[in-house]
Amino acid sequence: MLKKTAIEKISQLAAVLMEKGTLLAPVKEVAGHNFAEINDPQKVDLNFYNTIISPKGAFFPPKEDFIKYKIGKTITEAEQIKVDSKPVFLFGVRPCDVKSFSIMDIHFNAAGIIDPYWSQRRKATTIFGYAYDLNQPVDAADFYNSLGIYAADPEGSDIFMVKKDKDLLLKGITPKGEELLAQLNTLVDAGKDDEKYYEETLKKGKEYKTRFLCIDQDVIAKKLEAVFNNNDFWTKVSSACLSCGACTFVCPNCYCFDICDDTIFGKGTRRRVWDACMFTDFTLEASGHNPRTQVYQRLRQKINHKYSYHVKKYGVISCVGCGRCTRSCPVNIDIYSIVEEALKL
Amino acid sequence: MDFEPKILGIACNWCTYTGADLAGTTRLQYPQNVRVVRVMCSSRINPSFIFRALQLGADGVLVGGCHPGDCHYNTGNLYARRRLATTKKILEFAGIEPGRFRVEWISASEGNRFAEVVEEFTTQVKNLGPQTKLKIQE
Amino acid sequence: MSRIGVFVCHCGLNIAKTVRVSELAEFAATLPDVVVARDYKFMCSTPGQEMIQRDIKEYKLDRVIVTACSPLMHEKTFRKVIENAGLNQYLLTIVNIREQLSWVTHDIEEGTAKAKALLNGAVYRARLLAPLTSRVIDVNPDVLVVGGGIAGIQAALELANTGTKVYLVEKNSTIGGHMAQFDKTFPTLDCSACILTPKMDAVLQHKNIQMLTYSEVTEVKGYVGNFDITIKQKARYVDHNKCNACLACTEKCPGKGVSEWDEGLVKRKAIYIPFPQAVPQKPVIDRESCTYFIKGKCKLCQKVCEQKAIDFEQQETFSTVKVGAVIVATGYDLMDTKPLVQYGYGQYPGVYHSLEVERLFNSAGPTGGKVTLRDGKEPQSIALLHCIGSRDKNYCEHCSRVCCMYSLKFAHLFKEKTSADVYQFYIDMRAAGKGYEEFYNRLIEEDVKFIRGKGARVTDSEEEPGRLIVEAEDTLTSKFLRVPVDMVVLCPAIVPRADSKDLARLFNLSTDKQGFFMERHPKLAPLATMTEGVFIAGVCQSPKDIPDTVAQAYGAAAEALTIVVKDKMELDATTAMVNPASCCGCQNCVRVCPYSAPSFNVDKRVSEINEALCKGCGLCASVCPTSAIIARHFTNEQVLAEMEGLMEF
Amino acid sequence: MSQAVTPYLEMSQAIMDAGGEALKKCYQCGTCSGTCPWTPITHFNIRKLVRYGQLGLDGIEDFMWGCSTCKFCVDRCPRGVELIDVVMAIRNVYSGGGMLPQSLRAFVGSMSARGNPWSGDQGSRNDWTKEKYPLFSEDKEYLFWTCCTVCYDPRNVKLAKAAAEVLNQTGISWGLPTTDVNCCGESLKKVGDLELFERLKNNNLNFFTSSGVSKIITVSPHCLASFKKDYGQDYEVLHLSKLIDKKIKEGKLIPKKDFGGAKVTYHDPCYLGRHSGVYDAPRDVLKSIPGLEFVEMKRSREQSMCCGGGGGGLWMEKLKGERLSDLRIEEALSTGASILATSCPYCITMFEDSIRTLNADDKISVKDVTELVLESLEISIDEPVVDACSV
Amino acid sequence: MTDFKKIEENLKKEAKRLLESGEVTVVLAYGKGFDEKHPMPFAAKSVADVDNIVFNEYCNYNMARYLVRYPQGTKIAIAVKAADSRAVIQLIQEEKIKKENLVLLGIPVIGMKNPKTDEVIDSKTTCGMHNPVLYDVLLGEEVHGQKIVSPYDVLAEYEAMDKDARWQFWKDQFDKCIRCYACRKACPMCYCDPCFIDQNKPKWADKAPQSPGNIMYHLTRFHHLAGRCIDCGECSRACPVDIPLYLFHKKVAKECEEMFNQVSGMSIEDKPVLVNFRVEDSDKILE
Repeated sequence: MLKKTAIEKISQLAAVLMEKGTLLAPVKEVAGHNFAEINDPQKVDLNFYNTIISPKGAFFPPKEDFIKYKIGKTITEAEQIKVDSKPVFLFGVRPCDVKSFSIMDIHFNAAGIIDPYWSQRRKATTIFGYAYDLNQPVDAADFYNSLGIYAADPEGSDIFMVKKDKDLLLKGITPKGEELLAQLNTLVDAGKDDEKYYEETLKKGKEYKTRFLCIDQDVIAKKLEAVFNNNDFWTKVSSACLSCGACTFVCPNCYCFDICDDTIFGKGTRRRVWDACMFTDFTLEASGHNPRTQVYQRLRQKINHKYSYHVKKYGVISCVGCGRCTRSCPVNIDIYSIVEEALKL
Repeated sequence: MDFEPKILGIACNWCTYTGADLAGTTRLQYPQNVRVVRVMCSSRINPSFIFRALQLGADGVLVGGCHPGDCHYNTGNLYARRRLATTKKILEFAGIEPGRFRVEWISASEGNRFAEVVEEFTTQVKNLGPQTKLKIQE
Repeated sequence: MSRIGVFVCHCGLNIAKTVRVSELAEFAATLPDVVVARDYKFMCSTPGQEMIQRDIKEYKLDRVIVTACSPLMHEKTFRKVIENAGLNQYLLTIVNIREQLSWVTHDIEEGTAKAKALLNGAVYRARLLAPLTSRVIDVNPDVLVVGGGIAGIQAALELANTGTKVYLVEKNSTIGGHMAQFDKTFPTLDCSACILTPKMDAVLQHKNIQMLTYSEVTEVKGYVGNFDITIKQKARYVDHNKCNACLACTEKCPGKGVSEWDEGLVKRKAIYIPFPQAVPQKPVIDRESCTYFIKGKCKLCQKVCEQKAIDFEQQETFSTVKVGAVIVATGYDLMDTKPLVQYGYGQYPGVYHSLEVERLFNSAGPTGGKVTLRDGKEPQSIALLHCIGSRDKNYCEHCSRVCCMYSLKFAHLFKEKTSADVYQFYIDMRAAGKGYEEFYNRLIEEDVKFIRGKGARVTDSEEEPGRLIVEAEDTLTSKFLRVPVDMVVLCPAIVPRADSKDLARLFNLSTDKQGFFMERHPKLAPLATMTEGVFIAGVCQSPKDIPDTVAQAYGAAAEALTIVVKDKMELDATTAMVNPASCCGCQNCVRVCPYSAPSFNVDKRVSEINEALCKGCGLCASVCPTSAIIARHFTNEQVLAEMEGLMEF
Repeated sequence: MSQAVTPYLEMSQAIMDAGGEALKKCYQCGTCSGTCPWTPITHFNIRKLVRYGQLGLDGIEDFMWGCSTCKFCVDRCPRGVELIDVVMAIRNVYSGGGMLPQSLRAFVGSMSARGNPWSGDQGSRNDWTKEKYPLFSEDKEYLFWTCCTVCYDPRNVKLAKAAAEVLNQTGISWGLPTTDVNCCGESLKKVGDLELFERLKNNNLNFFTSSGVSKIITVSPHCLASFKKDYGQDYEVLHLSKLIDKKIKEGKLIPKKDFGGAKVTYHDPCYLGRHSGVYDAPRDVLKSIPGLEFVEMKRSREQSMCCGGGGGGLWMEKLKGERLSDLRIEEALSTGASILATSCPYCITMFEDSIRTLNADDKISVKDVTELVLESLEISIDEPVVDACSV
Repeated sequence: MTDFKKIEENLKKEAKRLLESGEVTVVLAYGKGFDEKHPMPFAAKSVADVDNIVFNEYCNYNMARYLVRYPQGTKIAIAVKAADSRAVIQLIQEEKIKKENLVLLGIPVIGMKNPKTDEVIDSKTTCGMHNPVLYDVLLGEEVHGQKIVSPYDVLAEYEAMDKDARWQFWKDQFDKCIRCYACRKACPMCYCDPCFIDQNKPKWADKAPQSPGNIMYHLTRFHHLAGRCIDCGECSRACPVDIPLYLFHKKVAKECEEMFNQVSGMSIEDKPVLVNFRVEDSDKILE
């Protein structure tokens, strides 16, 4: 089933989705676009390349409250905070980001490690994938092709969207998506040429080339392992690194977090917040010992984790090549270039 | 009901705290909105104390130290003057009413001055109403 | 988890009147970590103290909160109490609900509510307190006495007699102070010199006293037990080691200066001793009036000096003494009465101030003890005007305390030495002292006219040129009086020394509104100051008479002894320390510390604090951007927690 | 009859409530009464007044009108008692009870009915101008505030005209108030009628606000002190003598006429001197006039004598021998001066009276400093000013 | 207009000379990035590294940030533009580095650009100076004749705001903060390790990216940088969510300048204003 709507009427679609549940969609901010919960349907803006921060926050928000507690004289009362199970529509996710969700599932939604917050949100969410605009140039930082992802790849989406001139074509991919599409009465049925355009776009997506690294993840993983002790190399590639958390916070696949208690007047919240392996205190131990005091150690950890350890442990690189870390890096460190350098060694 | 502001006072041990005691021994009457923390010197006051006090819901913060030149530690209050003045400018530019933060030099013999300042400041803060901007909402 | 005991004091009704103390204790019992909370009539009494100690043992308390009067009052008392019960003294928290609460409100609702907030703050803070160990330091056994008046002399002698080495610093060229200017002392009318000069001589002779006249303290470093004090010896231009006090120089000297000692009533030589009984009996040269220093030649004194003691090249010198304690006894000045134009001082020659009159009575004074006016005539009628600048909001609010009595003394001496009529213009006669009222009665019988009404104006008489008219209302008859007199004696306010502010700064003393040095507590520590190891005696603390001054001098000597008699002493443990793991090496602490306690360890790239030098102000902790400096007992966590507790309710 | 009295503390409280709070501070030292110019010559005793007030004793009404609010006692009081406030409060409390003396009834009545103390018609306030001088409008810098006394009292109208002419010479832009205004109310307040004072004040404030007044020049020090202290507004108020002094120093006014060695002495009006702290400006003006020999009286500046006209004194009958102005004229005469200069219409009125009763017209004349300046500028107000070009 | 190529040549030449002669062991400059628009901070440690040096209008980095990474005594040459040189001066004042260990390669430049927006960087977001304050070698012609614009002009609009509107403005800005700490890491003056906000004893604020903690972090940081910020604008350019931190820093700098009559990073003789005092400082500053 292929449906369509004029892009200028996108707010009508947004309004309908807002009635059915929570709508998360790109909105324009000063610095660029980001996903946000939509309160005003007019705010939805599909005129973007990709968001600054990845949509992982839809399932793994920067701050997740677990428990509210009150320290009493004899007992401390605590109450667990439940996830709202209202339907969520995550609208306008680029194919590489859609892919990232399945990698993140390994950590939050795989057998043995079911994170209730992640999994419940995943279940409640319908993902509207959105093909890159093939008429626009590829951003120089992107390299998702290296990870086997293409610009118009519907895999993982419940509904996949393709922009056709002034229209938006929507295709149900999963039964959940199909079902939803059928209910969205602001959409009209697409015509034959739309069908054709949609299919052609998926095909043309493969020709829409990003930078390309190496298709064999095991080669990369082994190489990185081999150069682990090459301190000169790591020092050199990290010499510009500021050790801030910008790259990890925008990354769709970074999942590290910290758990902290915030108490005021004896009442408090235990919550999970994003953490970053680039921070000095990330590995600070209670004893005061810190195994990674140097910038190069932290950057090496970050790259190895994504491209080496993750491959060995889970069989997949923990990166989708979206280019966000490169774009957000205050000093233009390019993770692709570092891996490329390593491969040359 | 009348709004009764909660004001955090931070007083140096040697001058303002002693002056506040003197106000008591001379049985001056003044509003009871100020709750005083004693520190050894006004220079002990970290600017973040002020920010934190406002976050904790203080409607105003009153800092008291020795008169410049009379610091028990010679020069502590001269540093404090610069540091707290800067704090005040920061609060002001952040959009916090500057009237919520006041630094006064009150010597150990100025019990009446202490009472006067508390009275004045309490009225001033009362007129500004509750401080909601920085206060952490539970 | 802490085990906190809360002890709420009623202080009789002082607190209980405006704070519901039992409700406060009940409230305390509801707070987390508080295992026992009680209220009691007088917590500082023996039963109160025993109650605390009993509870510490019974409830295994590890923190004690006493909710009572100001910590400045009884913190030390209660620290001892818990220490004797086996608890570290720094685990005590005092909540001040008397001076800063019950005494400053009438409203029991308001009082109780605020008391709860304050107590809550203390509980928050108490949880984070840590036991601290006091530092033990060596104590220097010597004492410095600043000021060589009767207070300084008495204190120095007392100390010296116990075997203590004393440095006595006096800024004039002789010791003796104001008392040496007087002729008689009230109320006994005994001769001032007869009492004082033997004491001055005893100072000179005492092997344990090093007298430093014509000297001033210029720098004070160190702390209780270990003061390093720099003293400036002003240039005397006379080598006192060589001088044999023949005083031939003073006879030959052609220079003329104004005699400070005689309050400017006469001239003196440029090389001089202030008065014949001066100690030391050795002259100094006053640059301002010395012909050689003015014109470049003369040196007559040098020519007559057989000892070759005159040294025009002499320079001021600086020396440092190390002492364990200091007594400040710097005395007073009289207020300048010229701004009070209505009394005509400086305008009419017949108007005198009290110190001038003291010199007129003195047989060693400018008139040889005869009471004559500036024109040499004996006054026929004299008015004494009380409270000139004293008890006056426009000048000095305080009562100068001795004027009533010395005015009576003056009246007696006037009656004795002249045939003049004597009028006293007073507001209230204050004669509270042993034998004082009796003295007042005696003067009434001597037919002195007491006029209850403050002198309003002194003007010259149009009818009798040269005479003065004192105008005042006799408030007892409501009559406006115009009293013709020949001499008017003003009793000006007693004020702190002109340079007392500088001295206060040197020794870190607090001053009161008028500038007198403040005692730590008017009743509990009347001679101690806010600076450990520095004590005050005499009029520099507030106006008082000679008996009180001498009593204070004895007291201050005893206070100083309590410090220097031991060779070690404990210092407060509330110093700062650096947590090297958090130090970023910015060196802010090094830059700001007034005592140079922090230093930068270049190898480790972190700051370190010498705790012996640290006075615990906490400045370094607040300028430390990484919170690496821990101001013990006032740590960031403790202050933040207290703030949180205070703001909760 | 029993001589015993009982303190009447309710009365004492009433006085404190009416603004005499300072009563409490007094310790009866007698500095005020010893300083007061009235004590030597009348039975008025300011200390006793305070004492009676402290205890609320009867008999206070017999002497409470004696004070001329010269402020000498306030300046001297060691306890900082605002004695004038006490006097006002006592008068307020007792006159509220109908104890106003006969001579002040006309004064208060005129104030109430006509808004001025001289029973003049309110509409004819500006009649003296003969429409020669401009009214204030917003484009003008200064409002020239004419005291009621200079508007209605024939002697002082001369002062009004002199002031207007001198102002014209200074080059500033100025205007007069319309006839909507009324007396500043200063004396009325001192007499204790605080309620009526409020009415007068508010009426004047209405005029100031509606016409955009920000700077005011006064000819009377009483208006000056009232605007500054009693009106509770932040106007820039300037006494004419200060303006003249400034303009002479700037060279905008140049006194020309030589007085040929005439001796002049200066009387400090209490409200210009002690109340407002202006001592030098009028003296400097006098000293800038050619050929005037300036001599001081014995009591001058901060210690100046009072003329007796303040605090309602101008409208009260005083017996011969109980007039301060008489004593002051004698003091002026003793300096040998032929001109007694001053800067206050009240002082002028008081002194003119005294000169008449002392028969001293041939020895001394009273002039406002402004009048002397005008004379020295060689401008006459008696005839129309002739245009210089047409001569 | 600045001749970027010429400066690049001079930079390479000087770097080569200094490394070859052994005068320095590190040259802190700019190197090639993954494309021309994205150059990177670069530390050349050998003559071979010099080839990698570039200079173009996107080389905004304040290389002073990297100085404190090297052990004391390391001889370093550093490329400094105007604000960068002020950072070096400020670090010398704070005794973090010593002038004798440094060779300052001064770059006078006009027309640097923000790669995100392609806007020219001027006094709106930085101190707007063109010539280095302190240098040993000058790599180009000094810029003169430019209109002098106060770096504080941009504040007028915010200073004129009603306090409630200004509060709302800043609250919205700080609410965006994701606590990635790029601002403090990009800042040449933020050399604290650990930063106060990372501490648990005391815990100054919560770690979660939400209003109270964000405000505490930023306000305290503004105070820590008061009188030290040299207005290079790095914090704002580093910020992934574009919080205009430079505005607040400018305001604090302006106030400090008015109160203490000293501009940060202009003279190595100065002492940082907040660890200094003058007895004659006025109490008016507290009003």
